[in-house]
Amino acid sequence: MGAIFRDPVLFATVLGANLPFFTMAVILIFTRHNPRLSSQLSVGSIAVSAVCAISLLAKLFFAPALQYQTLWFVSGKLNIVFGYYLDPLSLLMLTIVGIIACLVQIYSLGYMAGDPGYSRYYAFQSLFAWAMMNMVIAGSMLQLFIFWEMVGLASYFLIGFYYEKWSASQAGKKAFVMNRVGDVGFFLGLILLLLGFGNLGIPELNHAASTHGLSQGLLTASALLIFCGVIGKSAQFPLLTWLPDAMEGPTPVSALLHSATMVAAGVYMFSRIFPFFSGSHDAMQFALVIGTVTMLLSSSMAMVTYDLKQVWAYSTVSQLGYMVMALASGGYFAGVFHLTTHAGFKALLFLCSGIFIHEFHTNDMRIIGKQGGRKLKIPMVCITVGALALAGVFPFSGFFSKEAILSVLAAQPNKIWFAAGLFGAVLTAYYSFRLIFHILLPMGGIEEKHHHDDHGGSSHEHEEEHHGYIFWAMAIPVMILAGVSLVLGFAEHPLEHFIMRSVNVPGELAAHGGAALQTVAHVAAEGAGHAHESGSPMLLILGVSAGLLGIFVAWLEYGRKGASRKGFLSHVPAIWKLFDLRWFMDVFYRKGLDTFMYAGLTSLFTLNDRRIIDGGIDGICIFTEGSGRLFSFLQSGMLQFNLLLMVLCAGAAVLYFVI
Amino acid sequence: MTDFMLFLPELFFILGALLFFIFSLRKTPNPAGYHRWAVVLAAAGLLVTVASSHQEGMLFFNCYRVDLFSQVFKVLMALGTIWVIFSSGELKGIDTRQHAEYYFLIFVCTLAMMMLVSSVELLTIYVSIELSSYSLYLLVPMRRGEERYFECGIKYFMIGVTASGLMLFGISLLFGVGHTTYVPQLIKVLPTVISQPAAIVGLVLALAGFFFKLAVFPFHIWAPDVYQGACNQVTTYIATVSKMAAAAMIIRFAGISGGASPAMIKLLIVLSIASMTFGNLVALIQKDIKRLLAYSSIAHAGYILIGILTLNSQGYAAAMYYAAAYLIMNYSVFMVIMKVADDGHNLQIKELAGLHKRSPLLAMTLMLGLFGLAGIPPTAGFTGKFLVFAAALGKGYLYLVIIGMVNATISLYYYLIVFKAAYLLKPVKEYPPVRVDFWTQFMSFALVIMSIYLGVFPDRFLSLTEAAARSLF
Amino acid sequence: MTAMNMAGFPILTTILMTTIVGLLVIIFIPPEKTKLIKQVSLASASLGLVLCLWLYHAYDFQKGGLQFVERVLWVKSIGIYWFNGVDGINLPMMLLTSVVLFTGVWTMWELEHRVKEFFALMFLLVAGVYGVFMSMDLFWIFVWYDVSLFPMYPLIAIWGGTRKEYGAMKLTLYLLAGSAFILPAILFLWAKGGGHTFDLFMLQKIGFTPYVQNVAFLMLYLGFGILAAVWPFHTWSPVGHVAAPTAVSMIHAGVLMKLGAYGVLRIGMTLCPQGAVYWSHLMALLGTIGIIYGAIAGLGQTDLKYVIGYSSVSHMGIVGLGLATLSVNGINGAVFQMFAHGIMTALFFSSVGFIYDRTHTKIIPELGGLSKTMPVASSFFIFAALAGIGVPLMASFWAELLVLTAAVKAFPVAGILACMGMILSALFMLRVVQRTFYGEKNPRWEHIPDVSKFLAVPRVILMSCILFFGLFPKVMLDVIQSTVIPFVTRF
Amino acid sequence: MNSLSTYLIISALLFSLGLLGILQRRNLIGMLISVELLLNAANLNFMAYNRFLAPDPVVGQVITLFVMGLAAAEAAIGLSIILALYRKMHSINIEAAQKMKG
Amino acid sequence: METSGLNTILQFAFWVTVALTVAGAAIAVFPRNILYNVLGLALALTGIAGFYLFLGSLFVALMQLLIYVGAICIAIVFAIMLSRPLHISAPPRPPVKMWLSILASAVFFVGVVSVALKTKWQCAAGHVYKASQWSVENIGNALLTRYELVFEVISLVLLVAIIGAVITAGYSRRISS
Repeated sequence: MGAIFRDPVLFATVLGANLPFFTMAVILIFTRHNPRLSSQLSVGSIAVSAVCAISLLAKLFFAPALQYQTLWFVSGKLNIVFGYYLDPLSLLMLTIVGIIACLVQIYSLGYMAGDPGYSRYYAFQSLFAWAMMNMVIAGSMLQLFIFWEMVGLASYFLIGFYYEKWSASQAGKKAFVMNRVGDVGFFLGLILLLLGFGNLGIPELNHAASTHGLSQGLLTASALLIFCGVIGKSAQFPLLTWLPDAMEGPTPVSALLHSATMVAAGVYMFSRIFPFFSGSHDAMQFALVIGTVTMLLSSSMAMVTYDLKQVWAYSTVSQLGYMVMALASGGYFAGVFHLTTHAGFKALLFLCSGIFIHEFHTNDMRIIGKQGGRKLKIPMVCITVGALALAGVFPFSGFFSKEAILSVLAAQPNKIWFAAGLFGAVLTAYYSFRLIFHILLPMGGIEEKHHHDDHGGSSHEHEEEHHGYIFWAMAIPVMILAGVSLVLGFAEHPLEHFIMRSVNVPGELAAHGGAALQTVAHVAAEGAGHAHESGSPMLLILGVSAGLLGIFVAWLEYGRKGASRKGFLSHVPAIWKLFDLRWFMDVFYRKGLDTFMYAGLTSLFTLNDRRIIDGGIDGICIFTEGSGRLFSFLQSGMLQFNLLLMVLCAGAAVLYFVI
Repeated sequence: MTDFMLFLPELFFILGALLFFIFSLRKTPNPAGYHRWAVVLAAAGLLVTVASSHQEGMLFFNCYRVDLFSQVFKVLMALGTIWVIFSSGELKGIDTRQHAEYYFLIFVCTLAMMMLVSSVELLTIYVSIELSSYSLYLLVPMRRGEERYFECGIKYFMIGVTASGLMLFGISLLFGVGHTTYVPQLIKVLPTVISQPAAIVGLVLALAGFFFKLAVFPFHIWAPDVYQGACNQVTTYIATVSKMAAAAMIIRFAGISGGASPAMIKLLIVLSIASMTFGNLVALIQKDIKRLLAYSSIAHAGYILIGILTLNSQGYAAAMYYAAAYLIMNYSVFMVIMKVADDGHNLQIKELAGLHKRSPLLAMTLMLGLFGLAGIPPTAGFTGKFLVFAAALGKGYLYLVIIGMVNATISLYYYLIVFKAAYLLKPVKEYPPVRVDFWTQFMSFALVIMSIYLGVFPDRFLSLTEAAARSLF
Repeated sequence: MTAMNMAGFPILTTILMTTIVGLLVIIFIPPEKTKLIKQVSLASASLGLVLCLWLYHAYDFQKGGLQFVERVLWVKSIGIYWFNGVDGINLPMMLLTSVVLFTGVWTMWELEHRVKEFFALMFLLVAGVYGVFMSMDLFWIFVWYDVSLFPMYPLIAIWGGTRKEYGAMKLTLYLLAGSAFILPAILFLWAKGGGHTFDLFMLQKIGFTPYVQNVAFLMLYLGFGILAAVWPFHTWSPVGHVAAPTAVSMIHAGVLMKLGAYGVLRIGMTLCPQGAVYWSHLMALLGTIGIIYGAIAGLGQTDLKYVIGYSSVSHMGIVGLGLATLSVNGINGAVFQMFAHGIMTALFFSSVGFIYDRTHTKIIPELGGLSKTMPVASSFFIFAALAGIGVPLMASFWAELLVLTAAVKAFPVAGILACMGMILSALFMLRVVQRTFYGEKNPRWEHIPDVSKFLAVPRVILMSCILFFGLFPKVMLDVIQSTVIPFVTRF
Repeated sequence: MNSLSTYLIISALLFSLGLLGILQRRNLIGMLISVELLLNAANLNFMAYNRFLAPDPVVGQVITLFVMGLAAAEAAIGLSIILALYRKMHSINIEAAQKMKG
Repeated sequence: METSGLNTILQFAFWVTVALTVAGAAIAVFPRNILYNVLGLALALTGIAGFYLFLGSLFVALMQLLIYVGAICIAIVFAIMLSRPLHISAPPRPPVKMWLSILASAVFFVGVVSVALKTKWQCAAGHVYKASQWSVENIGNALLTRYELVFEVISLVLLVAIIGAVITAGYSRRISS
């Protein structure tokens, strides 16, 4: 215990990571009935966490990776170690998480004001922040898994926050269960590693994989299994459908979950043990395929929906696919960088959408547009900034990270991945600007009917005042994020330096981490190097033009005067339907679950229990009692019959002994 | 003088019998007075029996052996007798004019059984068993008022005399093959001639009489009707005291073969399994509680046989333990029945409804008794079963023990039904409250404590029965 | 290890006596004084809890082995000993028992119907449970085992719910049918061990032949397996739990079911290690089937208690699988899972019991939206559900981790299938939570009060237990392990 | 005539006839008569063993005598029970006594 | 002594006794008229008394006649007269019961006969057939020594039987007197 207070770094880590947990406990137990206090507590604690994270980043920016660990328990030959691993990646991620969570909580002060579950909301937010931060700095895969699950749990509560709504609770359940499916794979992978390798420490794993301390078979198998976790958490194909449904949660929750935290956790985990993954070529190849498929599929879905949040949800999935593609093709930094920038602009997009939704009480982009969405200047500007970043337009942050990814992809021997990446970029730009144009240039102009008109005088003013507080609580985080999106891209090189720096760092972890990071550096440098050498300008042009092409198509269809405001896909209803219904994946799952599980196994097993097992037992009982009735026939009351029985038995006994 | 002392318990019971014979000659009956006398006499008889329980010696030209084995059973029988007599305060089932004869016959029967357990000569054994049987033949049809149950008297008689005919025939074969009527000599002779059919058949047929007493399948057929048809007190007597004598005699007789005949053991195993299974299965469908207990007694005869058929002292000790436990728990149940049905009618199970409210103490006694019969620890019934099964497994009869345990599970069902009636069911009509006097309360507590004490602290009594079993040889 | 240690204070007997004395005192209190009866019950339960906590604290896991031994010759001729002691396997079980008893008594504070008999029977039951856990003599283990089973009948049949008499009879007969195999097996081992001792450790020194071990182990496994709800002997669990009253369900599912697994471990695996090896595939198979089957069958249930009953089947399957691995981790996990599941399921039943007391229904479609009217009660249930899913940092997660790790190693296919159970359990727990607590507020339950502070205490205690051992599994695993490591060397 | 087995066979025959009577006579007194045959068969056995095998010829005779006495007592009891049954049921047939069953 | 002639006569008498006894037993069992049965029983008992004579015990034979034929048969006749069973019409015998009883008896008969034939009967070491040992005196001796207890008990048996018979038959002494 004493060590925590002696070591400021450790103290900051422990405090920052765990303060939200205590906040949650305090809120749930004590301040449940005082929403104001609850929210203040929560925001305060997450702010402290964010500060801790930033200061850690600052303090350790040039320091070697740090590892704290303690033996949590021993069972047999199994040593379960808990600890923190502070290296550039985790510090970066910790900072991102801290900041985004903090911003979202501030935003929620406005967005959630007046909600009956205000305290509960903040309790879960704190829980989520706690789980996420601990996951990020986890020192071992098992610890990572534990908090990974906790993240899932917190997201379950947050997604299903409006539990009176059936669809919300359904979405929460779906998210949790689908995550679980992936997690089981993850879990099995961990067990496999535990049995085959005996240690789940992250540096050790990375080291062992790169120095061939692990057999190839075990490596591939466990890597594939662990990748299942990524599939689940980061909503990769085929487990991607929970994410759009998860939009049932409050918008800030979506922002939090789908920008930097929960869904990014999968990608984070991928990059966390990237050297380990890169030890297995097959696993990487598999991940690449999955990432590509996911990206294309979800982009296609985003093209047809009119729901604001759905668009961003699909977009998140597709961007995650991008990141997985990047990582899977060796672009360690590209993936992490895109994760970083994406965290910024996706949070921005969601939060802006949240303002629209809060204002217009609808998710439909067409209605928002008609009702004058563009009149809300700040969010309108910001959302455009976000969309530009998403589309990869210079100088927004998305441009840089997307370029990095494309260059990595281009370095792949098979150019199909690069083509897919480009195509994805086109689609991304298309659907994001489809949305922007819908709001900015609605069909038939704005209907001049303000929804506040029917409110009375004084209450109106009061509302305005209140509105102001609420509005600014939401607007300030948005503006901050917009600013970040603008400038973050230019931090590429320092960041790259930071992330890839550790190669030459001597230190206590050099033995473990050094080699691992060398590999990272090697692989990444190889990828990037190829890209830069092979045709940097060419790539640049291609990337930018892809984005612009998408925007142009969107403008043609939605933006220009007299545009039909119908997507080109509406000409092919079958495909529209296909996209709209998420490639029938949900239908497939639902049907499968209904027919195979509920109608099939469950009723079969229930029937088996009732009829065969219970029936058998009851049958035994009935048989026993029946044989009682049968035997009572021997006691028929007829004296001579009884005597006959007696004499026959005696006679038989006599005969038995004689013969 | 010492001879006289050895015979003291029997003499005491003869005295009691004579006293009631004199009472029976009086013109005006005095049931309450008879009861008081009977209780005092039986209590004194118990004391005398206990006092002479450690005596040993031979009487009547070696026809009569007083040893620990016989004395333990005599104490048990005296105990059972005082209990039955204690419960005879309201002897509504028997005409008041016949109370003196009732006590007379009870005393004679106990006397006969005491003589039975001490007899070591075939004719003495036969005469004793006939004397006790005749007393019971007469006690059973004494019941007043229930015409429909009268037939049980003739059934009991007919089956009894047939069984005794078989027994006599068996004894004659034993006499023929062993040339002697002394049991100790037979024990020496028989193992040498056990390969002769006459020896083993004689033994089996001779056992028939005792099987009849103990209600072992297939000589059980009287039990349900007699239990149901006799008046409650007589049923209690048959169910408790007479079983002790039968168990004792089977132990004594089964040992004669000296374990030299595997076929005989097989036969005993078959009979034991048949008794347990038949008794338990048919008991499942009973409504009349006494009839149910009759079937349960058939099953318990099977359990006792398990101990006996090991043919070693451990098994005999276990069987004795079981018999004693059976006495206690069976009497617990019957005492409750007699109290609840104090007008002497036949209790149906459903009439026990709400007993836990009408008399919590009796309900608890009933519960403990039923648990004991079902073999639920920590009652004596459980420990008895455990010991019996242990003895059987000591001989390697695993399947027999499994069958026994399955049977115990089956039996649990009907005991639970009785228990359910007492504790769960709401009475369909208003039953009169149960009057519980001080002595009944005392007896309830005593029974509960005895049952649990024997179950939890079996060591002392077990070593006693072991010593008794060793004294057999 | 089995040295005479009568000089010390007989703490174990004292723990046992807290229940028996409580029982006797209750018997002599007039039935009208319900308040006094409850107070006496709570006092004696808390005394037991305190003593068990002390015991847990005082147990020296560095030294390991059997401690606090009390050993007196009880019956000379066949070698029965009053032989009690605790080691790492039964110590957590003792603690579990005391916690569940304490919370169970507290939970039943509002009982008004035949209070005296209820608490008397409950203490009888718990006396049996304590006895089984602390005894190291086969005779006493069996005696206490039966003592603990029997009171279930009146407890369910008098105070139960749905189809109580049927459920009570079925459960009692079913469970006691199990003892029809246990007793012969015990006696069989006794007889094969020379017939002069029931002392577990003296018998352990006798090397039984493989045949004896195989036969005896199978019988013990079948007999105890019924109580542990091993598939296909699990159907009493849902039916019985549906019928039972709250505290009884708590104790039954929380503690009594563990007796089954404990018996297999304590008697079967101790005395018949080779038998355990011989039948380990069967155990693994049935355990895995139990995990999957319980979860899937639980999906279709409409009665809250049915659901929990099936979840118990699933969770006890994990215990069975853990035992089947015959490895340190597997058995560690199994024992830990027994503890964790005990606490968790007690919390489950206490929440369901509360809901049932207030709404008089436990049919899921009739409920719904309860979170609105009774948030605290709902959160208890949801917490338990999460523990049941195996969310990390709750006690059962560690247990599952250990068991599955061992299982994947020992029986890869079974282990992987068992992992699938994690998905299914999440699916069915959340389904229940959703349908019961989420959704529109149901006007029918509008005026139902939430859990009072007083009644929340036992639930909070259970919750904190789950969390504490989830956060600090070392506290328990060190203890368990101290015994398990030497234990597995014989396989 | 002087062989043991002749007597034994005769006694077996008497015994079996007695059993047959017990088993199929419906008249209760008829059954009682058959019971007497059983006892006599056993007596005959005793006497035969006495004559041919036993060391002390008194034993068998005494047994036979006592069995006679017992038989008399038994007959008295049996007949009285039968008479009582007759007074209640107005029949001495076995059918009068088969209501209790199950 | 013409032993052979006497032997022949004795032989003949023996077989006549056998025939009488078996016939008597059959009459005691088969006819449906209860009076015939009693007479048959008396005949059989007399035959058995004859066997006792053949076996050398005059005393027992006399006792047989006295107690059995004299007392028991007369008691049975009285009972028959008291219960007037003659007026009761007998329903036909069910054949199944008949055959089953015959089967049971036959099984028993076969069993017992084979016991008698299969057993190697051995004489006791001290067995010598001496008429002097069969004297009434010896019997009296035995009764008062070895069978003293039984002798006492049998009186109790008879007492029980008398009291029992009286109360069971329903004639309470207190009413009749």
